[in-house]
Amino acid sequence: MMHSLIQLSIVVLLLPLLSFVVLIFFNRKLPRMGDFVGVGMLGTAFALALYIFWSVIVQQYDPAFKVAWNFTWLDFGNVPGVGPLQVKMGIVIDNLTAIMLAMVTLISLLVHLYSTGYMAGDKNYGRFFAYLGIFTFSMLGIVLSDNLFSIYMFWELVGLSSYLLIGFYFEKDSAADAQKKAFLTNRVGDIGMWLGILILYSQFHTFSYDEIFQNIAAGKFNLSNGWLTAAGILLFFGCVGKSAQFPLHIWLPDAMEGPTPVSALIHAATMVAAGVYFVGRIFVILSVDALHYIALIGAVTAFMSATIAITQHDIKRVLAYSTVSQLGYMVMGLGVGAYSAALFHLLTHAFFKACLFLGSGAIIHAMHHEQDMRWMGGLRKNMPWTFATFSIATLALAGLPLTSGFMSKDAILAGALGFAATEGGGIYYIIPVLGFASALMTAFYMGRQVWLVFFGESRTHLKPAEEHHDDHAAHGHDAHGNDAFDHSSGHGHDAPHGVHEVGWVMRLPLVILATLSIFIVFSPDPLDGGKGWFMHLVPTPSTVVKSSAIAHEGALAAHGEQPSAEAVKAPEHAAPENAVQATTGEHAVAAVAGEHVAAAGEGHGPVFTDARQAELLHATHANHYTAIYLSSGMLALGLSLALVVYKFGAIDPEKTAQAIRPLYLYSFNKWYWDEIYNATFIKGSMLLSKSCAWFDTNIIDGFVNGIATVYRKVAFANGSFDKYVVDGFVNFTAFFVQTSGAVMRKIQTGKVQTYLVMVLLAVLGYFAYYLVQLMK
Amino acid sequence: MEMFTAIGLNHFLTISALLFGFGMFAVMTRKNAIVILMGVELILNAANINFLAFSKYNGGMEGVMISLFVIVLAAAEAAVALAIVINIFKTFKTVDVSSVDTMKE
Amino acid sequence: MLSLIVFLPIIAGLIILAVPASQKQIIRIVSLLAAIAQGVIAVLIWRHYDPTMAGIVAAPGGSPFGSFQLIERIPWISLNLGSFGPMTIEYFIGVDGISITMVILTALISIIGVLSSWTIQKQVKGYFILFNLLSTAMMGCFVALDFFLFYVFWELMLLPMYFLIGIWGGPNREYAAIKFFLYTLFGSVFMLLVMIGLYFSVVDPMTGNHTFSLVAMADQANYVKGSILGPDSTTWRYIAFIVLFVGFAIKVPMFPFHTWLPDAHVEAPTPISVILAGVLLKLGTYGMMRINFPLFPEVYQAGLYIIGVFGAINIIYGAFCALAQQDLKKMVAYSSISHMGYVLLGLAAANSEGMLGALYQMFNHGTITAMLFLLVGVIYDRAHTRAIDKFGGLASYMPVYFGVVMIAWFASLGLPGLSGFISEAFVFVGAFSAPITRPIAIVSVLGIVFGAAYLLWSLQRMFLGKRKPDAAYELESDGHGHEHIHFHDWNGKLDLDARELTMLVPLAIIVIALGIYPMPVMGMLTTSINKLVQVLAPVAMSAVK
Amino acid sequence: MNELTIAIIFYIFAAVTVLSAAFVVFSKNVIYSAFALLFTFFGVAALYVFLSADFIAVTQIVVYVGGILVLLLFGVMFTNTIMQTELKADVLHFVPGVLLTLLLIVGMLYTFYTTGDWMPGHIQLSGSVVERIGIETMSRYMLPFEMASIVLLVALIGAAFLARYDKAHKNEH
Repeated sequence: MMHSLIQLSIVVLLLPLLSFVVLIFFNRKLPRMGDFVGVGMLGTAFALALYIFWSVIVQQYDPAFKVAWNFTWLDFGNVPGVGPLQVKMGIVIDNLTAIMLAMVTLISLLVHLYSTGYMAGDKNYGRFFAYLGIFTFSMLGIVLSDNLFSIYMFWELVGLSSYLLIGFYFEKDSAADAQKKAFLTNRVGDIGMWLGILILYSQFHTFSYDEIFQNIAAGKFNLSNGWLTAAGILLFFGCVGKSAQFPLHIWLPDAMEGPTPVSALIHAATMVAAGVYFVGRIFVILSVDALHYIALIGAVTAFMSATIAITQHDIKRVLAYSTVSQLGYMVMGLGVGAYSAALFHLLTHAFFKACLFLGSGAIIHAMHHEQDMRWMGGLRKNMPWTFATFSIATLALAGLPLTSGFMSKDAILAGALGFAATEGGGIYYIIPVLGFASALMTAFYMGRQVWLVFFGESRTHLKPAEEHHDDHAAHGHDAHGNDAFDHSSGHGHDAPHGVHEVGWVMRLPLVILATLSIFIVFSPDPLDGGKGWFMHLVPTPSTVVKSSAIAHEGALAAHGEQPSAEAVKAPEHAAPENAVQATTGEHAVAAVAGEHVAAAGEGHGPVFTDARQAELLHATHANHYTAIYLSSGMLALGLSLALVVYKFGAIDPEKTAQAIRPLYLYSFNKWYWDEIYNATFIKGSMLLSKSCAWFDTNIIDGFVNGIATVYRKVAFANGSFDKYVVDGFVNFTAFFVQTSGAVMRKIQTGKVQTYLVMVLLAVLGYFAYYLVQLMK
Repeated sequence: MEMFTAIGLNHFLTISALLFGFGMFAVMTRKNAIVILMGVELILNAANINFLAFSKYNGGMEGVMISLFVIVLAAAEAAVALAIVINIFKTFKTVDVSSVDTMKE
Repeated sequence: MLSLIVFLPIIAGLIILAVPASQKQIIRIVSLLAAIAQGVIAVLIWRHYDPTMAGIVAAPGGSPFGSFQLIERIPWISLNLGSFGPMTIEYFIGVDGISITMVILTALISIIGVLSSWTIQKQVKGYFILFNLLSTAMMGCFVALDFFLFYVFWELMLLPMYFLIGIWGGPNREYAAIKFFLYTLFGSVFMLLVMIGLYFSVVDPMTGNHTFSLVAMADQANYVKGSILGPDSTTWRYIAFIVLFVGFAIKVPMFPFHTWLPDAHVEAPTPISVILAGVLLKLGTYGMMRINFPLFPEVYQAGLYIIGVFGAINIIYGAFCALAQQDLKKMVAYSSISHMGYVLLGLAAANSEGMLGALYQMFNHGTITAMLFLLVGVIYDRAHTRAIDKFGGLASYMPVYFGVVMIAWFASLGLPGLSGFISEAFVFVGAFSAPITRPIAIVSVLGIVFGAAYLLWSLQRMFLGKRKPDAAYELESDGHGHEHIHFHDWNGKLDLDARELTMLVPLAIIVIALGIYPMPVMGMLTTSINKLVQVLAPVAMSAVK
Repeated sequence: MNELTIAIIFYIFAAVTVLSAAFVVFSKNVIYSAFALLFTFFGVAALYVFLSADFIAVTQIVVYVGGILVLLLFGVMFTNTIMQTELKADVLHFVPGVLLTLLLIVGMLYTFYTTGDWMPGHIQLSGSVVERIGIETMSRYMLPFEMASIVLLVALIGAAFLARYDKAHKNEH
């Protein structure tokens, strides 16, 4: 029988799809191009999701809560060598799912709402909402699905919807390129993920998370552990693609070609979140090596994109790279084993990053699609609401205490420190170091951005005119006639006076999201997210990787036969108390340590059955306050640096840039990744394809035609032999007979006398003969 | 003188040879059908002379009888030949045998 | 019932013979009715098909009844060969899991083909007669259970195809037609030899005589010891397998033998391209599953790796070639080479997932590629060119067309939710699960990316961005700001018209529906596929039946 | 009468025969040829007499001069009176004809004179052979005699038939 929550979640899943179907077919026939359909559907979906959230999080408040349901999607019958084989699809709802469900629907709803203002008047207005619908649908699918196969399907669908939305202004070539780039880059990541799925399937002939975890825990993974690590890393590759981790991060900044609400959706709620969420899902099967790899990737990504963000001029690009950087944080967090912290950051980041993007959208909207921060400034007075919300979100991103961002980021950094400590220090400290460095830079570039945009005087008039026009030309298709202002005002020096605060449909989402960036929403203690409900309800699950599985085979043997829904419970049972205790400060640490020793002693107990995880947890909490102090220091440093540079002008950014030009260019050109890929992969495959085509037409087909030609030649020779020799002989006979006949015919004069002469000659001939005879 | 005064077989044979040659010449070369017929008569006469000469100097009657029959047949031949010539003349308006060569091809 | 579905088109062709050539509309309608009747029968067959009957080999006891369905078996030709004993060729048809889908596909594609032939103006009568002949031959190939009968239909297929390409084709049609004809003939000639060899090696357990029955041939127990292709003459069995394989691989077409396909497609008229890609290519892989592999399982087991490698080459090589094409139709042709590579890979996996994926991929490729070629035809009708670079920005001006194109293109690049994805996915699942083909699968996965690459690139160049300066159409702006495009000498409907929609929409619906819930088709296959895998399995495994 | 006289007479007749025969052959005028032929026949008849075949000589004169020659003359007149021009009958291939003829004559004479010597038998025909001809005709040569008569009859009827006046041809003119 189906749990009522499952039924609700199915409705939640299908509503956005319904809105897509309705809008894609009927948007022209509906009034207002049917935007109310999209908003209404999402509103309903959000209401239902909220109900699910309520009944799961608030009512149950059980870390181990989980309901699952699945159905047989494919039935392979009785497969030789395997036995009865089915592919099941299903839905699982646990705390994380419920939270994500609410978060995604909320942000999607807000983006819908916001778009009614931002996109108003666009000629494909209706289709835009349709795309938002399918985007939300596929993201919800990822959140809800309980097996690798369906998550892969929705994964690709997310790719499709991002393709559609990034290329929404497809008439602009840059947009068309960006959408293609995004899809292909994601595809590259996806094949990695797909291979990972294949590795797991080839062992267990199932896609379901629980069955796979169960089998691995039971040590049924017959390949070497290297394969398991490979599976983990390959699955992580999907995340690398979707969450724009290094080296596949290149698509995300280009994705800014899409309308700003889309950026908000992609960056905050749907696409990039999917990657981290997925890694969270498969966290338990990641081997230690895979985790190290993931942590490194995350750290590098965080650092690299932070350095890039410093020098960008486009307001959205700065935010884009900050997103990449934050995603790097989350991935790093997962890598270092700070599971809860990473997912917590995913949640908090979703809200304030959505707020930032919508805010920047408001600014761009108000500035008539001016995106270059160099020509902004002084908007503080014109757009107070935007200013307020934007700054709150900025501070959350920078990680100021009392904001949500502070708690989550701090937890991750603490985890990083603990990780380094656990792994025995040394080289492992590279990861926390990179983390803190990017924290510093984050504070700096966000401060820079806020300052350039909102403070100082308007610099609109500084903008070179023709570039201005180009800009307008480039955005010519963009939402026109929607804004109340006349375009001439866009050109003048008096731009800021023409700039007004956006309407309430665009203001409301900003406010809501800003409020959701305050610490109190998540935790009573502004300094410790660990006290919050999230960390409690989404504890770090116990790993099932074989190396550590030996320790508690008994435990698994105990519930090996339980239905799949129950399979992973046991470790989760273990986790919560653990988390709660651990988070209660110093004395708890000792307790944990003690229990950990005990755990090591008696094989399996209430705490982590995996020694390493227990140790990590211990170290993390040991380093909690260190992390706080350090990150706060970084924050202060970064912000003050920004102030020094852009307010007091103590350091001239231009001069600095000149001084360190190579570094500046390196950062400004995004470490030249696009150029590198363009030179290697794209050029390479183009060359390869050209050569393949050449090979095909000239070599293979040439060979075929060559054979044909040779054959024809031979046939021709044969034919001519036949014609001139064989046939020639026959013809010659005929010719001979004919000519000789013609000669003979001359004799046949028809004159009797001639004949008589002949006779006479014959007689004379006889005479001659006779005489010769006589001579002898 | 002896060989001239003593008339022998060879004298007759010589005459017949000459007649035969003339007749042959006529038959071969003359275009007029009638002259050809005359040539034929000459040939027949030459033959007759031979027959009679041989039968005289061998003392048999065969040559005499055959020459008699030859004369009879020559008469018949002449009649038929003349009739044919006249028909040819009716058809071709000429008795020129060289122009009468429809047998050709 | 099967005979009816096979010979309906021929009957239609005979009726058309009686119709004066000037009555084009009547001729078209007659053909359409025949095709639709075929479709109806196909649906009936589908409804009455019993998915629990395995097929592939005879039921225990040697009788095909109880294993195959809708069997019709009557002696057809029987000669007395003196010392060889009586030679009996049967009219023996029936369906099992691996042919039923192909029968349905053929019926479907035939309807589409007739509809899209509506625009043919040249020698309509001859065209439709040949068309119906072709459709009969294809259907016959899929239901024939007697090797000789199969061969007859197989050869019968060449003739109409040759003329349909050679007469109604493009500028270079003679070359393409002859190339197609020679290639396929080359393959089938050797098939004849193998067929004879098999005849003298196989004995029907029921009658004790030599037989052409594929059912009997599929059971290794029926091979006479010491005969030319008997169980003990390994060398000859290898040669026979290779020869047969090449014969079928040419049809697929497999990598070194594929060059006839692009030419044939580029020259052939749209409906013929649809038939060619939709059904004919499947005959190659169907032949492998029905004849080549079950008759020589041990050779097949030995050659798995090679088959897989060729599959991988097809996938990646085809994708690369497609990436380089300027002619849209040629690109689609190479894409179908690439997609048939998936089928080969799945067949090389030799397990149920792979085989199932392969067979399902055959069906899906049929529908998807039919869509692709129809869409190419649509734009070609309007613009009289297929050069990808001659367009640009079409999406704004032909929204409906663009929508269908999106479905077809993304189905072709294997987007989840569309049928292409599931088959490709299970091909990979199977190929990866089999240790032999695992490395090949790892390499072939790259094909997913390159497939996406050429499709998206062409999509961008044709539909996105703005009109190219040298585009094959003009822009004319009406009074109030809206722009419309105008094709030179095309006065039909700008966007898809009713006829084109009636062709494309059902296909699109099938593609989407089977992408979401494949069981309606897959359910019919599983039993047979499992049986096939069992038959093909190495002795150790098949002994366990 | 002595041998010399006989020889002279013989030579005269021989000369008449040969010369007239030559005239027959070589004259351009058919009429002249016909008349020259008359002399030839007479000469030949005379030679017959020398060969002691008096009956044959008489028959020769009666049949040839009285029959054949008249027939020929009729033919000449008949054909030539219709077309005035063609009284001349010219010769074709004169020189090769002459050569051939000479060759033939020389060949024959050579043969005659070299082929041994014609041994005259001891008995020669002498006196009149009329009686013996009658006997031979009625006894030994009965059948050839009858056949000759039949042939003569058939030939004459046939000739009459062939040469008869033809209406069809009349119409053609």
